[in-house]
Amino acid sequence: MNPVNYLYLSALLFTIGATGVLIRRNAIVLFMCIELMLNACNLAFVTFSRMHGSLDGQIIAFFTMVVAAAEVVVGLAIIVSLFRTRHSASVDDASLMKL
Amino acid sequence: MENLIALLIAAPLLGAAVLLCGGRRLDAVGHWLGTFLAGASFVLGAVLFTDMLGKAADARTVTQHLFSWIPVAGFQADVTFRLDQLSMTFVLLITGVGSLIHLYSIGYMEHDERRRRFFGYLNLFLAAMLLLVLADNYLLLYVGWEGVGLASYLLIGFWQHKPSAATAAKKAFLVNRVGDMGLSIAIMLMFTTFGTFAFGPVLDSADKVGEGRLTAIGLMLLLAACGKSAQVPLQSWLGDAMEGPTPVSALIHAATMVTAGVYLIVRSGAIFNAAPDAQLVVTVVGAVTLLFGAIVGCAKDDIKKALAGSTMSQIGYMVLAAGLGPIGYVFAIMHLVTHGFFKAGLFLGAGSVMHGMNDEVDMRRYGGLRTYMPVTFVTFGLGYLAIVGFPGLSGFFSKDKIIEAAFAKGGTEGWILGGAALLGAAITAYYMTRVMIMTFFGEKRWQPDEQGNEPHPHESPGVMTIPMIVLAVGSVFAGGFFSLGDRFLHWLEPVTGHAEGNSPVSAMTVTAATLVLLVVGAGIAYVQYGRRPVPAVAPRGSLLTRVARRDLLQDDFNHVVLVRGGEHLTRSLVYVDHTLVDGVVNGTAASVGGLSGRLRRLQNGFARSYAVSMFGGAAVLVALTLLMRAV
Amino acid sequence: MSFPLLTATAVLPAVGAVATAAVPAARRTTAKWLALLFSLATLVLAAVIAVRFEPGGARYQLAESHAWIKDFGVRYELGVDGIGVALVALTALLIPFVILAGWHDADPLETGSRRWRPTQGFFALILAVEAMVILSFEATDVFLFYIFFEAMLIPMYFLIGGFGDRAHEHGEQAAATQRSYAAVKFLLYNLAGGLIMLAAVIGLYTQAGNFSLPEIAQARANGSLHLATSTERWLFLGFFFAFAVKAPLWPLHTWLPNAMGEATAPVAVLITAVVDKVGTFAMLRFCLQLFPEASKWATPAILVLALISILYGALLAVGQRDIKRLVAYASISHFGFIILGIFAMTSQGQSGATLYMVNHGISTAALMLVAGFLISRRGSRLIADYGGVQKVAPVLAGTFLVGGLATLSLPGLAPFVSEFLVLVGTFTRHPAIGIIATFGIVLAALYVLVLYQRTMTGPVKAEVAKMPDLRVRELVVVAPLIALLIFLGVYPKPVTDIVNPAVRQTMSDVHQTDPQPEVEAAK
Amino acid sequence: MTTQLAAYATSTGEAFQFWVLATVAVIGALCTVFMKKTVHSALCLAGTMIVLAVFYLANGAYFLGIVQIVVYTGAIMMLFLFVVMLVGVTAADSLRETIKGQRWLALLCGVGFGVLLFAGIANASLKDFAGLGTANAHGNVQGLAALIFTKYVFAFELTGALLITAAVGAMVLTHRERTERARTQRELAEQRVREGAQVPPLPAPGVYARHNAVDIAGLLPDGTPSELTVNRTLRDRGQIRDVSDQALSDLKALEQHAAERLERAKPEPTRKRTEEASK
Repeated sequence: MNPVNYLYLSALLFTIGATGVLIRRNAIVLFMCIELMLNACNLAFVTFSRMHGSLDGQIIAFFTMVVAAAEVVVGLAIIVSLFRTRHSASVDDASLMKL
Repeated sequence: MENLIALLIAAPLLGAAVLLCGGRRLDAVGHWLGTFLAGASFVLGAVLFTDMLGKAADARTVTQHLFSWIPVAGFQADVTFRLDQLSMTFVLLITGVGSLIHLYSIGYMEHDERRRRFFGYLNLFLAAMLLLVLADNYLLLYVGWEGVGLASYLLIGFWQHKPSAATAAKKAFLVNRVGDMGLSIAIMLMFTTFGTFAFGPVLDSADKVGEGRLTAIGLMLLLAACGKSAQVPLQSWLGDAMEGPTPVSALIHAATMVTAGVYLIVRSGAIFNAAPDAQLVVTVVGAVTLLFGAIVGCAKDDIKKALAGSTMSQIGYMVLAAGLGPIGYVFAIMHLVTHGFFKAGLFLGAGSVMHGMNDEVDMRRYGGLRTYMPVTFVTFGLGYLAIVGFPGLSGFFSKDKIIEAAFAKGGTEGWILGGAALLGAAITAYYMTRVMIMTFFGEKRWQPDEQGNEPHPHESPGVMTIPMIVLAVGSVFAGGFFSLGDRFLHWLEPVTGHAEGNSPVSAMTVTAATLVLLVVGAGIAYVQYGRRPVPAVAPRGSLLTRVARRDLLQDDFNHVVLVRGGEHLTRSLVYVDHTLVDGVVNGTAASVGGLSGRLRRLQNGFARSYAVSMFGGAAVLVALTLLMRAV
Repeated sequence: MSFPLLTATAVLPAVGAVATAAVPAARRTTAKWLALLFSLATLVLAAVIAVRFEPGGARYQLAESHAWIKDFGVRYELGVDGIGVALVALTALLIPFVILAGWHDADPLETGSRRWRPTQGFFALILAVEAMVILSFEATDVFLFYIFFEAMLIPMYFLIGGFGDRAHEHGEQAAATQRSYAAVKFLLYNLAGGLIMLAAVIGLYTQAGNFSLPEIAQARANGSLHLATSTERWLFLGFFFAFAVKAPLWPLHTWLPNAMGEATAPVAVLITAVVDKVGTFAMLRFCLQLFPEASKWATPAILVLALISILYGALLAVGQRDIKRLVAYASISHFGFIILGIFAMTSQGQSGATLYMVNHGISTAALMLVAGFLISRRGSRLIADYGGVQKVAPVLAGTFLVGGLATLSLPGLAPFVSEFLVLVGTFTRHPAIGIIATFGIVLAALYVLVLYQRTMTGPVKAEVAKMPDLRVRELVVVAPLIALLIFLGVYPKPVTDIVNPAVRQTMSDVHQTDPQPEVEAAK
Repeated sequence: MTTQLAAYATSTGEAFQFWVLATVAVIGALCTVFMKKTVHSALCLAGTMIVLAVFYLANGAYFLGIVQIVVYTGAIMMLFLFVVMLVGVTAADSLRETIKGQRWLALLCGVGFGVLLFAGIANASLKDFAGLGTANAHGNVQGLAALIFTKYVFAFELTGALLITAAVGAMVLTHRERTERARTQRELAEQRVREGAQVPPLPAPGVYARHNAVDIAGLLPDGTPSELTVNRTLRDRGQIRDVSDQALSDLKALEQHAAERLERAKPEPTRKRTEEASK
């Protein structure tokens, strides 16, 4: 098997995640979709690392994870505080930012 | 001695400044101060005159250079005064008649709370008029020219609370502005032609320039003269100008300012001499105006307006004479001076009558005043005899000369112009006799004014009658004094030049014809107004009468064509500015606003919607990257 | 190194602006006196400049030059020629009068409010405008000029939008709406012009490599900087457009009546007598010097536009019902004369135009400020609301008349000299245009006299019967302006002496000589 | 052995593993997106992540594979679950689209983007495979450590700062500052009396011991449920379980049953009628 298949898988997962972001309204699911996209990227990085024979790709994936963790922490905190005020986790309810 | 010229102007200018800025403290003495400064100017003029008489005839021109006014590259305007025989004549006329009218005004304006201001304006007028006649270049003359216009504006509108006075003042200024436009274009033409506009260089080198250019300059100067001297087609303001106090009408609108046009033409004689076409137009304008004014004068019941028509007509004589070239210049000025005397006298007389009649101006409400106002009657009567050309009096000499000169022009033109002048003389006799009879003879037709005050006609105080007497003396003797031995001719000839025309009719014939027509004109008036009672309300009259009462429809024409047209033009332009010019801009703004309103709908506030566009954008970027690599 | 006089002249009002703004809310009167003091000190400095300027000397005098943004060759370069001196002097001269005339215009409506500080702001903004205008008259670096040309819009915007007449025929709310409309219109017009100019400035930089006016002009003159014909024309148009908006030239004029109508009279004076002059000044200094060939190419079109401005502005002035808008349209007409004089390409025209800028500043200030005093008494801008003022307030009416007569260019008053020079200068090269422009003087008489007649003469209207005459403060504002109008009308030589050499050099920049008279007149 | 696993040529075993697990991963991802309940989505995502961890291992990224399981799947997903619980575990998300055209645009963009990605990968020249043999020679963790603490040390430090900031940020976001003095019990009591609020203790929830009965409203004497008896959070979430109908019908059934047993009542007429109809 050609390892390029990993890349195809990564692309597929990324696309699914992105579509999910666009379709779902629940902020938590939305976040999960973003995680999915990040993971898809990580897979690509790891695959590239293998292709190029250097560990830099894995380092990037590692950093991605850290950043994702930070993002999840902040993002979930936002969701919680949103839920407190609006009693809803739907991103469509927070649509006041318009003219 | 020539260093004193500036003082001639400075004295009344000082008076104007002090009186206008001085405030109420000067109310008590203001009129005496103004009169004193006018008189001082006259005395100074007399001193300069005697000095001038002591010099040789061709060495009498003196100039005084004060300072460089507007120096820009080739454009050099200086404040320089020039005193020659022509200017001197005017200086004496202006300051002399001016001083008398100042004196008269002390009495006439006695009850006006703004008398100080009135004298300030009068002094301002004297200064401007002196500047006009003393200037050594056309631009400085222009300053005086507009200066007298301003003074005239202020004085016509002196009783500003009367809307008619304010309107008349505005009209006078505006019509004059049209004439001023001519003067400024003439100056610009001179500058491009000669590179200067000082009298000396321009007049000396006028013969070096093509006739077309000179004709253009001449016509522009004529336009200016028409405005200032109330000649057709710019005559319409003079009748309305009678809204001003009567001394103003006497000084400005009879004796001095309105004759400035004649001065301008005579002063620019060298230009006109070399431009026969322009000269012809000048004579035509003069002839038309002298008939026009005379006809209007016949129909007016307002004593001042009748006299205004007469003024217009008499100035028409002067312009006609000035248009005749060297054969007429001297007589134009001579008639100007004698006219200054008798017309000022007539106006002062009219003022005296009004003074006694509760400011009534309608002659149909006068009548039989000769016994109540003997001095006024006598002085007015002498002025009347002078203007109609009674043999031996001023008008006889000066007007006859003009009629002779008109015939002397020669050819068909000579006959037509001479005929017009003769006809004018007859009409003059008619309308002046009419004024005389309606005012001083016949039965009393006095009526109470709006407040119900019965008029109690009385003779005016001495301060008013003395100037009238002096002017009457001038009206009687000035003509004879000037004509005996051709004194005036020899006096002015060095400046204006003189030529004898060869008239197809003899001088005696002209004089005889004039006298016959005088008798005919006066006789008709006597039959119409002396033999029959004068109706207190004007009858409807013939078509000609009605048209003449309306100033031969000039105002109606102006109103329909200029005022209405102008109103429509400005109104439509305001509309255009608002809707079109501004509309384009506002429309652009509105369309941008509309577009952003549409685009705003994309900004629906849903984060997911924004995410779609972001994602789509990312997709497009990827596609572009791929495409670029493929290419 | 000598004392940086030019910088000081601009810095002084700027410091004054900061100082005035810093005055505590309760000390309003202190702020006013402080502003007046600084403006007078600036006037003194401007007078020193005028005295130290040598008309026969170098082109740009009292020059200062420091590197500023080295990477782009932007320099802090100041210098004045005769035209600059005249306009700096005009600006410094008018500001004290503007401040004095607007003494009570920005007093807070409810007494005792401590938080808001409108008074301080008003006077600080005026001084800020002064500083920027003076700097733009002094800058010889194109970029430096551009910065201040644009920056002065900001204080002007607040002055127009923030301070209007107290009374309005449709009430306070409508007044506020119209005011903000006028302010935004002013800003948008001028920003649009400025934006196009910025493009042209950058374009010029790409061609010339630096921003220094003297260097570029010299390089253009000796041929070391050659611009393609089309490039030069585009750059010229870019510059000219901005200046034509500011000037304003028909059909870019519509912001002016709105701005002048809604602003208070002193601010209106600031707009038309000071700020707008930067536009015409810049035409003379930048358009002609930097792009002589393109200027000549565009001359016919510009002359026609100027002619339209003259007649159109005058005709619209006749049709106005609002005193301030009438003066605004009159100003449009006068700016037409100025532009006509500049592009007539004759010494008389350009000297006349420069003189016109000075004279128009003074005469409009006189007329507009008196009009402002009148409006503040009656609380209406409509001409129809007045009548017979002459009877109750003769001094006010008299000064108003003098201002009006100056506006219609009566000989003996200053504007006549400049207007006649412009007309003569135009006539010698383009007789037809000169003659048509002369109609402007008739129309000027019409709108001034109609205005005077309707407001000042006739029967006294009930609403004006109690109107007080000019107060001492107001007389102090008007009397010097009138004295100046008369002095410069009788003896304009001090100004022409300063201006003439600069005009001579500008004429040689555009390779023009005056037309010669047809015949050599006998002396 | 480790070097071989990461070598250029993939083994058949890896291929088999890939195809099976990739299928699982894709299904997991799709379920994440399309499951109605958040908890289900979270669980599916966790599955996908574990599969990815296996792929990391297969690709020679041993450290990352472990981290993926321990940190990601273990910690982050748990965090997700916590929040899901907090927000309401049973709240189902409606999949009905409310923004006009959003779904079609989203699908269009998604498909288009996917196609583009695939095309991009297919067009890329990815022929040479170096493998991680040399890079992992001294051990994967050592290799990573060597890079992190030399080449990427600044980035590493920055991520530390980022994490701290995120932690502080989360605290700030969720923390509610007390802005006024805490009121004493007396004051609270007085306020309640003054406002006319419920003064005595709230009634207890229903006592049917068939669920975690806190979400079941207690019944008033007339048999209708009283919302006051349920915790407010549950009320806000709309998670009150109304069992009143059931209770009433149960009661009715009980009574009927008792009546039948005691033969006190006649059989129900309706039932009789249906029986007749069926005949």
